[in-house]
Amino acid sequence: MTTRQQVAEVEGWFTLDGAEPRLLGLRCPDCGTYVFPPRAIACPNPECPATELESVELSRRGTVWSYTVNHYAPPEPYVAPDPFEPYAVAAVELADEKMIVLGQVAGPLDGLAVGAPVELVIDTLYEDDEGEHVVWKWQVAS
Amino acid sequence: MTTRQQVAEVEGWFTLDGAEPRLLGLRCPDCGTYVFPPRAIACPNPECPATELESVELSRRGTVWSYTVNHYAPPEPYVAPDPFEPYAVAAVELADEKMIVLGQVAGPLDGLAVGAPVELVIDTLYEDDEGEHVVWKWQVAS
Amino acid sequence: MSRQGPSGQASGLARRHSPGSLALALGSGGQVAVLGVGMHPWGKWGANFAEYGVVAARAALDDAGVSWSEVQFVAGGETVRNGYPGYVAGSTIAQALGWNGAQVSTSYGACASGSMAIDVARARILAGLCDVALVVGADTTPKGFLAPTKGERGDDPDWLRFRLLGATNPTYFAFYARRRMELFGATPEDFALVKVKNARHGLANPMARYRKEVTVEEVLESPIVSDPLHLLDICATSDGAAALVLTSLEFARRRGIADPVRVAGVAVVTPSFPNAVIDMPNFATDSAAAGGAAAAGGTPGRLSFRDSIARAAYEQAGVGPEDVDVAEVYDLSTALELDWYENIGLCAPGEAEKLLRDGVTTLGGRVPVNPSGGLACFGEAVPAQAIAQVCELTWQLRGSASGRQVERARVGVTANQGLFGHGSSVVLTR
Amino acid sequence: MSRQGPSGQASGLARRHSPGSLALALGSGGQVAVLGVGMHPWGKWGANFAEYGVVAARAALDDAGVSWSEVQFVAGGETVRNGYPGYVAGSTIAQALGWNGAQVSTSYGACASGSMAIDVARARILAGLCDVALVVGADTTPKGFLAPTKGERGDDPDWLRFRLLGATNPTYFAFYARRRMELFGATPEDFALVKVKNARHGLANPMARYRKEVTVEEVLESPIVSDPLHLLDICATSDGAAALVLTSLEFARRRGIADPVRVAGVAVVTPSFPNAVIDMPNFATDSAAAGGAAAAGGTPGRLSFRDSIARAAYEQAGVGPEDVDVAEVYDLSTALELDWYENIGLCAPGEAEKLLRDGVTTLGGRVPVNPSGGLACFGEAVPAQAIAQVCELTWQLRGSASGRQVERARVGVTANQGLFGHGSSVVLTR
Ligand SMILES: [Zn+2]
Ligand SMILES: [Zn+2]
Repeated sequence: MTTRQQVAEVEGWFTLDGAEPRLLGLRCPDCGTYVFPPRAIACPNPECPATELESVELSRRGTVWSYTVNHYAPPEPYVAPDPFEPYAVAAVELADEKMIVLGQVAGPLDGLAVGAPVELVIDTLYEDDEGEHVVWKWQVAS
Repeated sequence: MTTRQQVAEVEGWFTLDGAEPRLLGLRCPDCGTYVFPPRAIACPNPECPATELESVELSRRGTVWSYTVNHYAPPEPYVAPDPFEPYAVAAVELADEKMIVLGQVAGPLDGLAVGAPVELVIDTLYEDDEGEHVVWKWQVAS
Repeated sequence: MSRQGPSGQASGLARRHSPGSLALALGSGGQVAVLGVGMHPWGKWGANFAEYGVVAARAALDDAGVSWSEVQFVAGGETVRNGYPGYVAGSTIAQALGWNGAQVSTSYGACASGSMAIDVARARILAGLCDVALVVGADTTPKGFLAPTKGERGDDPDWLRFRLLGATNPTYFAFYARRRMELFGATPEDFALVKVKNARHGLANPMARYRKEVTVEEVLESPIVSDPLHLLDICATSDGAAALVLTSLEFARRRGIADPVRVAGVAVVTPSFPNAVIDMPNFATDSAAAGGAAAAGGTPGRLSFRDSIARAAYEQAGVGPEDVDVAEVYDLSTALELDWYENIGLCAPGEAEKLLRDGVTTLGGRVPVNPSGGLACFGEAVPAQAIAQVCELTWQLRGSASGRQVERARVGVTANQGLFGHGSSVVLTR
Repeated sequence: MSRQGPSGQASGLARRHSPGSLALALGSGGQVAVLGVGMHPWGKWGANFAEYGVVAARAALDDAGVSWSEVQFVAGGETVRNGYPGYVAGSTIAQALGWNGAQVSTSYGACASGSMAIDVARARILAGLCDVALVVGADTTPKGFLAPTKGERGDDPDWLRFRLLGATNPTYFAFYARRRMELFGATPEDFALVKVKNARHGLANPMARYRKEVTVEEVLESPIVSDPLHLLDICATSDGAAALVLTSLEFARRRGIADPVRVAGVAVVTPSFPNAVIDMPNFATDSAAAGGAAAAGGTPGRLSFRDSIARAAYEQAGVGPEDVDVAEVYDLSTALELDWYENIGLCAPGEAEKLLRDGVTTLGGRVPVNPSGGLACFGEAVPAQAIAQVCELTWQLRGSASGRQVERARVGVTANQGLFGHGSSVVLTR
């Protein structure tokens, strides 16, 4: 099996570092507020006048706030495998950032529960002629 | 040159009668108001409670209220010929219906002027594998 | 004495930071009359949305005994999935009724669009700019999941959440359902019981699309869509329309209606930062890192977005949850109805399942919720649904909700939440 | 004395059939203050619309000396050509500024969207429901002709007019221009002169996209788009944003601003049947067959739709066209500006060309029109443009329109018209 070209399905939202991938967010230098995805026009804290936020890597580990397993193929623009396979999505709390970030769940779902520790991985979203389209996912920490 | 299949580009707005084509409108049996295109949900006269309008053929002749010649190809969904050719659009007053109805102008533009008499014809809008797509147009009356 | 407009004592009280005093300042002057209500039945009819809107508008005008030419203002709730005509609901429906020269508006706030249109019409009447307003929402919906419009749109968060996560609407509903199970011991049977209750409520409602009893077993045996939610836990999408004739109290009086149902509060509110609960269509919540004590997922003592919605409407109306006789809330999922019990203050967090099991929210109970049958029986018709909630409460407060009447209902509340930070709640009183 | 709300004497006067009495009844109570204005420069910048909106909103807040957390209501003008985010301009821009819990609305009325948002915010303030409102419109526009969204949409009149007729927007503008030539002897040189005037007006406007003098010859030598209109007769489309901070007069007074620019009238009106002039995107006018005397193309003595628009705003404000010192009108085409002179009552039908040639509407003349440079210098940014007109008039009425100031301007009027029957006009006074 040959290794195929990895294509980040969205630009600038995560690093492709194999061992220690990171989500890329923003942080307000004035008030400490974090932002994900990294697309703020200004600091989202209404009491804060800052307009220039700095790029930061977010925590790689968090705990599951909630999750679900989807048993039906979503509509486009989701690229569903054929035959369709159920997939899990988790809402994960990051302690330092004090925020929740969504992601699909990679790997086996054993141990997936509210409060379970998870860590960030980069995993296949779908494949096509262009290569292996990848995205960040959460994986139950061992 | 073989005669190709004529396809009305919109259903139910005009007859395909070669010699005496007609626009198809609606008429309110209660107050006499006309409607074109034939798509009213109810009589458009706010003082009139009628909801059932009757199908009618509109006048084949009118007079030009205004007109223009377009020198640039419109965007989709207009199907522009390649190379593009300028085309005229006229706003035509129908005396009995007391309304103005738009249409492209068929044939030579000599005599096209505000107040000029015009009559309805069926003419080619564009052609493709399906056949000759036709639509109503106004033509300067001789 | 001449009218003061916004100056003088009253406006000083109408500050956002002391909304409670608003109702006191305005008294019944802050109210408008619901003189007429009307709907087009929900279903899958295959017609243009304007056709439904005209039927609903004419029904509301008939109900009010008001002619179309008396309407001075048209407030439309907008739909966005059906090409241009939907975008301009106000003027499209005004044209279909016959141009009458009225002022017009069209409002968009996702599922809150209908309440936004009510809010706009109410303000115009209260400002003395008109006496008679028609509020109308109508929709023709596609089959299946609500999906973003076509094309490659990497700038659009609503497109990206489908593309990158497959995060459908039920995905978010399932997050909330799972939280209830985890925090409060809710069970799939509890969720199913909401469907059973609402299906029974809707049996007698001629406007409902689904009028058929459902059992807990049928819900639990229906396919799982987004675990723990089954197909029968999640509402469908429908065609439908609803309309209101809102007037000044003085106009109602002149028409001999001294005691109309009144709109006493309308909240179409955005969240307060940091919004700590994940909402459609977002990838993340706000960060509470700047707030010191605040934690992700919500902080005890701080009002969550969903808690703030009905609260704002209650404060305008000068009533509290203890005064509520009947409620219509957005049961996009069965589990979400339970969240709303708590969000609108019918019980403390974690007590919704008990309220449901004890029959408190069932017809005959202390405070019936979704006597109309709710979204469970209607399916959602986005710009019409929040208006339909007000239609139902109007019938309830008039005592004319045949076959599903809540006894002696005097105060009703609606609640819903739309994408992109649109909370909405309407308080009706009589 | 407590506030009366909509009841009592005032509302009885606010009837549609006697709008003239409204201003008398409300007096200055029917007015709100324009405390701050702000814009993002027009151009082709390639950014997201919300970014422009935030810049304009912050500029307006700074100008007003009001902090974002004081804003109680956000009224957005919606754009529909850029995916979901545009649809929800109000909440999207509120979120970008940081959720502050404000009530929110988003309005759509095509080119009248901005005025509709102003109208919604004004009513809320006049109703005493809030003291401070932010009105904002922002757009990112595509290149070339405005075109309908993709797909086969045989139900959509706006799609069909392109498909069946190739009836672009300039097609309709050309109809009106041709009528002026035919009825009033207007010439292509007259139309070009409008462009020359507006180009000169806009030279000193830092918010304008085009700041360059144009000659009559350059207009006439530019390619013909829709005969008799040349490329330089027709406005472009632009990115841009504009925002207002509207407050109660009492709030302005508390901030030490006793004499603010005031919004004295806002009309967002639909036509009256039969609408006898062909409007985008229609295939036909209404039929006047039911009316007996009325004829197609308009009836002498009966107010046309476009004539009714500013009239409604004047009546609210208690002023007339003779009071107007400065106007901003929608010059989608040069010829259309001439129509507006007559529609807003600056002169009788057929006299607009003379007004223009005599310099009456040029800076330095009796009633300058489009001192901002108009759409000729801006290009249209749909949901922002009607708000931008109000920004310009506010600067004019403050006496701070540097390099393009109309002397001693006290009364200004804006006018525009949006697809689907949305007329809009705002009267500002000081
Ligand atoms: Zn900050
Ligand atoms: Zn009729």
